[in-house]
Amino acid sequence: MEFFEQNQMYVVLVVVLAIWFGFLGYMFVLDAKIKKLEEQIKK
Amino acid sequence: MMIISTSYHIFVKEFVSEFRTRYALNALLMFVVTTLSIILFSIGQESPSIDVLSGTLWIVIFFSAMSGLSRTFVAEEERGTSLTLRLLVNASSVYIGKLVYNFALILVLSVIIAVSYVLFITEFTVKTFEIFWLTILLGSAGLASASTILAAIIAKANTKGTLFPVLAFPILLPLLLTCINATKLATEGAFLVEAVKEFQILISFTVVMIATSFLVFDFVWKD
Amino acid sequence: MKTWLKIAVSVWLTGIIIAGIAFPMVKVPQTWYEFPFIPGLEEKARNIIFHVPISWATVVAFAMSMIYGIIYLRKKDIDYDLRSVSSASLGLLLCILATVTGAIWAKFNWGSFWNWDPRQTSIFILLLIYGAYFVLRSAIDEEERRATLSSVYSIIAGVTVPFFIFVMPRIMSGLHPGSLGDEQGKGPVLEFKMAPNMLMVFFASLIGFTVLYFWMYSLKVRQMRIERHVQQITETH
Amino acid sequence: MKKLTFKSENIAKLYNRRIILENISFSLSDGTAFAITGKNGSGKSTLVKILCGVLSPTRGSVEFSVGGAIVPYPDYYPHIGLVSPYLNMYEEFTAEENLSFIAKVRSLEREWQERSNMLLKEFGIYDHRKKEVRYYSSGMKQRLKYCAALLHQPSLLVLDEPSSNLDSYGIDAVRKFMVLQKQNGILMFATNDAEDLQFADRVYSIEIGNH
Repeated sequence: MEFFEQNQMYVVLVVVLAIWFGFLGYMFVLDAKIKKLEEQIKK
Repeated sequence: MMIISTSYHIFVKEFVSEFRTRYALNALLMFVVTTLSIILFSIGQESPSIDVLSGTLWIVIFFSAMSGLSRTFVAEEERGTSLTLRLLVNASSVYIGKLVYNFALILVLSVIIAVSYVLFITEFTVKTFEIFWLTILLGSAGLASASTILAAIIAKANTKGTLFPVLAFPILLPLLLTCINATKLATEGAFLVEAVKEFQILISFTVVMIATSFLVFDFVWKD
Repeated sequence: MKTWLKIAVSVWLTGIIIAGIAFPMVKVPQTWYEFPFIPGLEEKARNIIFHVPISWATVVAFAMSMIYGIIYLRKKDIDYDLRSVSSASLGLLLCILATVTGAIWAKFNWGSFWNWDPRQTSIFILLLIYGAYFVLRSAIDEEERRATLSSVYSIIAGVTVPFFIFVMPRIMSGLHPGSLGDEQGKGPVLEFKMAPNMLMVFFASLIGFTVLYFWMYSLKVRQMRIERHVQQITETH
Repeated sequence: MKKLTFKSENIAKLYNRRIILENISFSLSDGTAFAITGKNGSGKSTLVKILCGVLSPTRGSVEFSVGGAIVPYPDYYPHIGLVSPYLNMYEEFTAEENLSFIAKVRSLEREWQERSNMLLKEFGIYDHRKKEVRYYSSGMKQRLKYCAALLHQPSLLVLDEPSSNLDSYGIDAVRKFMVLQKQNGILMFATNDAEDLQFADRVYSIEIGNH
């Protein structure tokens, strides 16, 4: 925590990373759903 | 003025039916007694702040409303009488009848809760009774307005039990926070004019809720 | 969505991330790319470029979900329900992100992750509403009924949102800029006025994230449409 | 006698993406006894609910006109009497209270009391009128439903499975009112019973296999 107090720039990095991982996670879930659909269509 | 007379007959039917079966009333009174005694036990010798006490008062009212008001439409659906009712009257009359009945039920309940709260919890001293009773009255109206449409929604869902408080809490939160604030004002001995803003919020919440429900109730009822 | 728009929004947002992080902060800005240094906020002021647009997109997603709910009730076309859910599911993601980024910022500005500031409370309630919306949907088996009831719920929830704007400031003091708080809450944040160049980046980010939301939303809708179509085929055969 | 017409056009109902009913069209005028047949699960009860306006169709329209004036779709409930297994009476009320509630909510004229007593006698539950419905047998409940449906002298009487749950005495009473209804308005019933079908002027069969 002290590290972040002194290096404020990294707080911004954490915020941007949080958004990035959120979007990534959403993409992975969406990807998995579409993959499942593709398999269903093949059948 | 057909709609008023039909709504009135539905209200009377609800009332007599409740009186005969005591589905809600007995359970609710026990609920109130239990929660109040739990609060009394947990307070013990402590003297909690007035903020906490005003909050718990409305928590008790909220949860007893949740357990009582959810039955209005679920009971019709379970007994298979909702089809009968749908065939007899228009949706608006059903909504108004049930709304008024719910309001009466929750008003009686919250008055009972409020009186026993004032009597048994010595730390809870109300200085401005006008504000206190007006808050109870308007708060009950607000609770009934939102609960009626939500009860109609959950009556159509597959799992009914736990759904009601989950749906109702975020919607009723502005109402509850305002009620808690107004109750605090009453215990602080504020003048009636100081609570006008709170009452305005409570009244407009109720009006907006009833108007919106009135518009969408038909979709829920005829589904 | 047109391909050029997808490329444009990608480039656009990349530029915003670079600008938001790389533009130096100095006491007296001299050139167009220098942000002013605000005591108390310091480098954390850059968060505004990422946190606020996410919160904004949350509100857009919620409003879209409600509007499609209303259209569904009028037209009774299940496609509008698909749009409504897609928007709500994306809104839930954005709402979580807004809460998390806000909490991180709050930790280093106001001392703790959660302060029950009016706007924090509002976003928390929005989270509860979304949660309740999906709980309700999971509790109904039949498609048309699920669409109708969840539309009605989103309308009922939608009309209560303005009340929070009136109620919250009366109940609690605010820490966010612009809220009617007590003297202690004001601090450096209230005096915080954005410099014109920062304002530009901020609005560019607002537009960028809104377009990104629409892109992700259209992906989600397409996935749900195909899913429904596949179910329809497998059930009839 | 008022002139009645009842028309249904291309009614379809989808339930969870499955077609339950499709292309149901017919038109009726007064003095008709109309029977709907179809195997179990063919959607008879669903069609009956849609025609009575208590369930909305996915597609299609229903038109009901009384004396030349069209009554908009779900608002014609005052003209309809329905007996259906899905329709229950209030168990905590007596038969008399149930009927009085129905009469009041429907805002019937004062004579409803005589008619209610007449119906209770006809269906043989007059002696039990002061008993709460929860003590009734299923046959008695069924008879009470007929009293409730006939109380307001409906122009259109709709019966779902008319002779189910009834003994021969009850069936005779029902048949009597079916004949009466045919003379005074429209009678519609959903059944597979061969004896019931003899009362029908027209038979509409819901085909299976069109979905």
